[in-house]
Amino acid sequence: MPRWGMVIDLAKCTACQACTVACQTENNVPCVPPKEAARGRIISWISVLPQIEGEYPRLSMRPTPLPCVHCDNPPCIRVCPVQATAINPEGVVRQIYARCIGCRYCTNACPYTRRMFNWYKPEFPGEFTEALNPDVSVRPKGVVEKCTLCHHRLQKARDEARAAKRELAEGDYVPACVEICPAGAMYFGDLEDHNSTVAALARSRRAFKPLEELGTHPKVIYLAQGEWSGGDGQGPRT
Amino acid sequence: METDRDHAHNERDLVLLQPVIATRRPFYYLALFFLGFTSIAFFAWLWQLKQGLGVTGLNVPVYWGFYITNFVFFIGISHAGTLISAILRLCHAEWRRSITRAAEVITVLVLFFGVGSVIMDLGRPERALNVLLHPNFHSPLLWDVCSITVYLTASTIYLYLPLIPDIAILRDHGAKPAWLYRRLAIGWCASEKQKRVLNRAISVMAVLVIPIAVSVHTVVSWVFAMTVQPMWHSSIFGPYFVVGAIFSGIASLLIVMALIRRIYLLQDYLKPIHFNNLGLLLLVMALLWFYFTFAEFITTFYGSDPSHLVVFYSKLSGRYAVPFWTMVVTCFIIPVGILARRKTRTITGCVIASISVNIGMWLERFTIVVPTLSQPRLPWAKASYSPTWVEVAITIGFGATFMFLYMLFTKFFPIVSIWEVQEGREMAIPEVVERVKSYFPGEVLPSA
Amino acid sequence: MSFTFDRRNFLRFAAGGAVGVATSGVSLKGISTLNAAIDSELVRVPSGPESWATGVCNMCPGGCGLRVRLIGNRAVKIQGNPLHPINRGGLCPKGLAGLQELYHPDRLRTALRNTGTRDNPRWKGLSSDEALGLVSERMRKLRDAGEARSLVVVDRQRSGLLPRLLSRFMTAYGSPNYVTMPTGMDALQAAIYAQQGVSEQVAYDFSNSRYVLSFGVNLLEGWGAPVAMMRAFSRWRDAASGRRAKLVQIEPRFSMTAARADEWVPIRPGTEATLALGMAYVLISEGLYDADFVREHTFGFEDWRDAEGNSHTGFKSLVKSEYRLNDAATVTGVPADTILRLAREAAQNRPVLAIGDRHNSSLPGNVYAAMAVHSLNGLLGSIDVPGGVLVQQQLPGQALVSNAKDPLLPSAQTHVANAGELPQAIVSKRPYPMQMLLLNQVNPVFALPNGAAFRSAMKDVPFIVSFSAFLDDTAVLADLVIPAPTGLESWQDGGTPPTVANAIVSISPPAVRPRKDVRHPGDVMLSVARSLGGSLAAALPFAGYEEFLRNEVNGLYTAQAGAVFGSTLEDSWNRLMERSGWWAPSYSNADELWQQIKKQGGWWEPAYSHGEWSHVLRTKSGRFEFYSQALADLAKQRRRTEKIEDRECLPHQPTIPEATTNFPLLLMPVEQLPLAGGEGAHLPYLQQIAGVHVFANWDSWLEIHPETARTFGIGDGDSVWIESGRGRVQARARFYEGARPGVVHLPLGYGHKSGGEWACRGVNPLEIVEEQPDPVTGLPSAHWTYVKVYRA
Amino acid sequence: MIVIANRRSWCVLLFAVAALAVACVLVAVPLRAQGGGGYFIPGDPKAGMRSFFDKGCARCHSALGEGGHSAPDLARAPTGHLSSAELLAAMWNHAPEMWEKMRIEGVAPPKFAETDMANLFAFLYSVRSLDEPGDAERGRRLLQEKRCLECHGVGTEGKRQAPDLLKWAAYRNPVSWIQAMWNHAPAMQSAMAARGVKWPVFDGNDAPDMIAYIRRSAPSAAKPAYLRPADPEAGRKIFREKGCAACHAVGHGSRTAPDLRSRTLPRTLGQFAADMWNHAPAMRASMQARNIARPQFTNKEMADLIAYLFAERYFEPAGSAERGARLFQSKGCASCHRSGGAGPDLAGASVSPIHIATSLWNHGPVMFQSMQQQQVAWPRFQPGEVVDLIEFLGSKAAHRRDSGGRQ
Repeated sequence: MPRWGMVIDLAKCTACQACTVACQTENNVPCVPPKEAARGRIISWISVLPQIEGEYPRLSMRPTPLPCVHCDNPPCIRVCPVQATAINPEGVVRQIYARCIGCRYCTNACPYTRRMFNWYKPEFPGEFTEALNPDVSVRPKGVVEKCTLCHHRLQKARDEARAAKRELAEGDYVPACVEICPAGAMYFGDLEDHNSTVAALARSRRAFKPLEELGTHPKVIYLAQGEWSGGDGQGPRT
Repeated sequence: METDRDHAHNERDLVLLQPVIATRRPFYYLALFFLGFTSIAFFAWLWQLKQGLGVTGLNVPVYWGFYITNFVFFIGISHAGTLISAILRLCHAEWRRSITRAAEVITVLVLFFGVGSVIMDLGRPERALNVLLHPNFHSPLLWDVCSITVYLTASTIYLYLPLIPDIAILRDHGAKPAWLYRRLAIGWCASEKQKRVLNRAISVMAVLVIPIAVSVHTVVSWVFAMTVQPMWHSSIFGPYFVVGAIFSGIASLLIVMALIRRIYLLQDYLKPIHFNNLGLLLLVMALLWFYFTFAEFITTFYGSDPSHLVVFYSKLSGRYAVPFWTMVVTCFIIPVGILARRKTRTITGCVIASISVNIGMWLERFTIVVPTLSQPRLPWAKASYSPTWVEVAITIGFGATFMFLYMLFTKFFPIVSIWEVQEGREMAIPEVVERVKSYFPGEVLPSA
Repeated sequence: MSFTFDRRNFLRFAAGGAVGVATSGVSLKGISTLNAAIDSELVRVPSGPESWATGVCNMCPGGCGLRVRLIGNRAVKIQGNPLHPINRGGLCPKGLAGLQELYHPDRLRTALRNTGTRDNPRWKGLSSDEALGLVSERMRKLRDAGEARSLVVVDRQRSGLLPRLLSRFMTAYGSPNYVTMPTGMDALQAAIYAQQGVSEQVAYDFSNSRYVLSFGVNLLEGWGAPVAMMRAFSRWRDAASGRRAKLVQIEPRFSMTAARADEWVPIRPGTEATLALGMAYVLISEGLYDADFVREHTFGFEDWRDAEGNSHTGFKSLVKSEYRLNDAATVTGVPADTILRLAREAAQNRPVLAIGDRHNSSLPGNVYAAMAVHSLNGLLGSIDVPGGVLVQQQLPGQALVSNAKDPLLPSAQTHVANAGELPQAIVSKRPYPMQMLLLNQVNPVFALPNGAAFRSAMKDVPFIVSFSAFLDDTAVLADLVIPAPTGLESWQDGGTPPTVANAIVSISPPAVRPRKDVRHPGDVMLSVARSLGGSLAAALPFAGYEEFLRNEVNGLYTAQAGAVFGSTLEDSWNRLMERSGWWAPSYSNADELWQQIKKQGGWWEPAYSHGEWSHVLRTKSGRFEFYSQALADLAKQRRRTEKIEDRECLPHQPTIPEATTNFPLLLMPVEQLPLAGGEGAHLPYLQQIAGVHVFANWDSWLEIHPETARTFGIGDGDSVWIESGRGRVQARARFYEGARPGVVHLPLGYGHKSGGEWACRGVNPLEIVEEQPDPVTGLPSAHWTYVKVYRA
Repeated sequence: MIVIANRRSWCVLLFAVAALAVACVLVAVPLRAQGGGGYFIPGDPKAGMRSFFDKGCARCHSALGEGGHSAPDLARAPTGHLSSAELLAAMWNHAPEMWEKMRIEGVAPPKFAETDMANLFAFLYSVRSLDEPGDAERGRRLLQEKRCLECHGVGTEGKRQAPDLLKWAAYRNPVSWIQAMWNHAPAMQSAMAARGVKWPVFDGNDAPDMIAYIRRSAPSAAKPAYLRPADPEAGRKIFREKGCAACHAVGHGSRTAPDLRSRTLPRTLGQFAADMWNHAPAMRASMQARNIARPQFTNKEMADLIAYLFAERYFEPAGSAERGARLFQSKGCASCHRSGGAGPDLAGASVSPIHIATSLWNHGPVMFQSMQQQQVAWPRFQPGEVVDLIEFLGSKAAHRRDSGGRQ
């Protein structure tokens, strides 16, 4: 049984936010009108956190693309009163839109604030409806939604692999954000498979998990930025 | 063994039936006034249903605001009644007799608004029954559903049981609608057997209701404490909420008592001593509340967990400083200032303190719910939350509707328990004498 | 009436219960109806057969290849073309937002004709065919009247095949006035020309560089070929590449590039040249420079005597006398030991790239400063070596017209060379009055620092045609607007993007049926040529743009080199082969090439041969010129004198205007990737993500340091006026620790005046920036605007 | 202008020649092993390149600079020409070192199917035969040293007696250059003799270096002219038809001229061609002596010819089974690889370098481990030894099969 996970190399991330937009287009996430955006109603399953620290001229920034981290021990699932969110055997935390009552307890229990609520009926002005992806349902108002790791892509990849009578191989199933990353800073795969790229990277000395101290055991793992190490011929220092 | 004097008193107690029997014009005006707010709230809710929760001021990451504040607040007030009356009953505090009913009604009515607040807060209220269809017993919200349901049932029974003899009185006085009283009196004729059964039932319920009430507010607190969010995740929250609940409950009770006393001219039944006693209780709770608040904040401060400190400072000196310090003033400084002195612990004093406490306790709920949410662990946009007219309208509407329903109750049932007052007058005095005597060394009395 | 729990009571309760259940049953039904009603508000997404098409991204000049996912005839997703050498499957958010452009509600549905006045337009719809008729009629008249030269075409792209078509059209038509929009790289390009004599696009071998000194260039925020740049950045930090390259960002503001760099050097605004020359001082005085390269391939390093025997200052003595380490430190505000360290690091970590002067994609910097920076490349031998400064390969094929104009001499007497100087030419009627203006998907009124001048100059042109998908700030001033297709609904092509060395041609067929009555500008020009007949029809004998492209591909085939886009593996293979002299194409004739290009997205030249000095050093001396003889000639020509100062030909620190008491704050417009090039404000996807570092979206913001803000009594989130000598605009102040005290920043790309509600949010800083033509090129540059800021 | 016109005409000629080529095969290496014919290297070099990257070789190794840089560039090291057996020997001898490095880095040694290995061998073999772009500076010095510029000019430099070398600046392939020179060799030889210029000899990367310099000196970036992939089958025909076979042998005993399969001959195609040039006077003399017409080549013919020879050079001549048997004992193979031994009995398999290389990767790490435990040293082989061993194993296998058939 695979355990899907993602590794994001912060040294390579350029904070371009292609992941954000790729996710929106893939998953039929509507753009809220400007007025609502100003009120903090933007729905975004993966966003880049700027994380600026320090004072001029000693500043640092660690832009961090943050999707749902798909905790192995997710605080959101425990609190849902109607079992509208669950973690599947492959470690993907999913939301059942048809059951969700919209109490937003999960959004509050999530220490990463990575669950989004449909404040209104989703709007797709003009012909934007034409661009909707038929593989992903549009969410009604009043329910919580979140990153699914592009689960529909997994299903498709499985079907294709089955049709070709082979096992699912690394790279067959990749979420939209990882696929698009222009800097190649994102990796995706099976953490359980010790030979996979993600598993190897997750073992790296640069690897850390977001808010690890909370015991949520995220499956989105970051690689620290590292520093330039001068002309000593060594790789990135950790 | 009724004496004549008692009998005369008993006759005079019928003044308590007066509000049920006769209704004066101001009542209707007042009712209309309240209903006006109710209808605005209803309209606001319909609007919210149609548009979605976007019409509120909620946002990412402040997903909870007024509604959940109201929920906690209303559930808190519900402790007024049942808990206080049950404790007083079990302690044989004889001064309770004229106030228990008023308290219990608060409990039952306000619980609906507590539940209602949660319904308001749901994105898909029509799916609320999913909590029964797909219950997740890991969720503190489901514990809430259970405990509130039990609490509502228990406190309704607890309200109803002592009502039966009074309903019978109403029935016997031919109060209309007669069928209602006939049915509700379920054949009460004050026989010894019935009295015995009733008294036992009330005692059992009183014992039952206390743990249920404590559990309810503990569980409400757990809705927050069971998450890992900064300044929610705290083991003190259970008792802290219970204390706060009783605190605001007593305050609400005091306000309601003062109103009843004033409107229905029940100075004889709700005497300064009642206010004094409840005032003292309120004082104790204020001190307890402060103790808990202090403990909570000092622990956070010394723990210095950065994510907690962010919330901590947002309350002490940041964006939420105004509500926070208003809360400290209204929950502690004002009530303690007024109630600690014998001279100011008058009825007016108590009412002022109580209003102040209720404002403060609402703010306390608010400063628990919102600051934590607006300072998430990961630095998102600095979110600010300010309610929209919808939330304000629904909040005011809830208050108004509560008042209206409370008024309505007084129009159907005596708000001071007639039979209990009578019983107290008839039986309690000797009983108390006996009891007090039994505290001291001396002759061994034959058991009663 | 006894209180018993008897049978009757029981029945009564039971009956009551039944009624209760029934009512709740009814209400349950109501609830489920309500539930269904809410859910049915939703858009049902129709399914259909899935297919994939290739595409070429035209959201910026970055030249990425696309893969478009189609469901039926709906485009539902844009992804990167994994075979495309620029982006290799990656894509920036701007490219992704192309989908919203396709289905945008504000797009023009039909051609529009202005029947009112320019100031007060009244738009009348007409079919594209009618519009086309109008254009050809106008052009015929103009040509018949012998005023063909007074037609001006302003083009969007600089590379690719459409410019070829347009310039060929113009040549055949008889007008020299084919111009493109100025870009931020113009000053840099001029410096390269001055020092290397190369007028092709400069290219940088980023991915093989080991040490990159960016003098305020917003490398990661939409500059050059954005995705290629991000990929290079990623490679710098890839463990597999062996060693991590260092990126040093020298810039007053803590930009996203500065944030992502390995080192950020905050510098006093405008003193980049001094820092570069200060580093040169260190390199020279410590003997760290590439002595071989300097000896063999440079000119003007040592003091020298010309043919007449006049002595001239060499770069070395200039630097040694004027840019001593401590002086440089004082001027730039960068500590001397930092300058020393940077210079030493650079010398030890070659190949080094020095890029600058400070500019972003729409505002060029100063030529002398750019020369100062480029001199570092010369000193460190980074010219045409792997990891150094390269020269873009020319596309093979039948280029009839050379687009390469002398970048130092835009204003020739015979024609206009650049859209930036068009207003001046129109208003002054020099070299002659312009009769007709044809704007190909450009928005100069919004995007140029002299946009206001452009706007008023347009009034002096009798007939203006705009190809535009939206009724934007410029199109709204035209007489005729022909709706242009967006990227996915027409034949698309792209050339080599800026900063990339290898020649690339991307071509893609339409992915979806056109949404509106759109016409590809290429098709329009071809049919105009047909209807005008004669030499024009002969020069462009193509039925449509597709046929034109097909013909260009024949040209690629005859070049007998390069390869169709393939996997990295195939590219490696082809590169291996070509480097050792073998060419193993995947096609055996032009037809196969065409089919493969359509399928795979394009053709490119995977190999680059380094060190072809005669090609990359085409100055008078055939060497890299620290002392630019081209500049000397230019100055002599301009001033008609033989006496010029050495300073005019050597890199130096340009003078910086001082702040005044009235306008105490320096305004530096900044660029964000989502709205790079001033484009993209009409797309919600991009509006949502712009300004993430200050948590702003959908609106302009004024970045201001908290200390500075407090001095002027401004709070975070306050609405403020930003006023310069030219005017004032309003925006919301955002405290930003990364803004240098005394400097404020407004983002570019906001504040359209036309083009739909979404595009018109925020303010355009170009409305208040002071226009300062560059002393050498005369191009508009706008880096020195002092403002005051006060609460609105 | 003349230069350009000339270049163009050369290009036209070149394209005409190229167009004739059946161009679905690459460089010296035919891809379609199944296509019949006897001179094909089994395996597809392009697929081999994929294996090179996919199997993780490229994480450390590079091939002409493409790939990792922590281990030797397999296109350059070792410097000499390697046949398939020699490739195997090199791989075998370094295997334990590689495995140790992999173990430290936590990388599992890759497993190969036999076709993968064949492809990989084909890739390594062909990439090793490619010439590297030259060093222009060195090329310039060489042009002086070899006294080319005493007749030829390069742009403004040099003399004008012979054609300006920029005329051929478009030629990217050293083979094209050598071919052009070869055809004019007699004329040049006499011109040189007249001036007392020594016949220039091109060693190592000399030719590419000089070409690089000439290209660099061309007035603008010359439109490159490449050679199309060559066809060894055609090369074999040329070898026969042009009369090469009259003197030269290809691995079948010695004739009057050198054996063209000799491993002392250069590694790359260009150097091989240059070698031909180097010996041009000697060959001419020898031909004249035997009254053989000196063959002329088009550049395609030259390429095909060399391709054929390189295809031949991939294989080693047969070894000696007897020597192999001795080696099997002396290297200690026999102590485990026998019936009932710790290792599998090696009899019964068809043995080829590719087969051994495949087994080396698939089973080697385990074998190495158990050898370490038993404190047996990893045997190292000289290239010739591998061939002998293969011969021995083959014969042994044949023997077993025969006896098995009888039972």
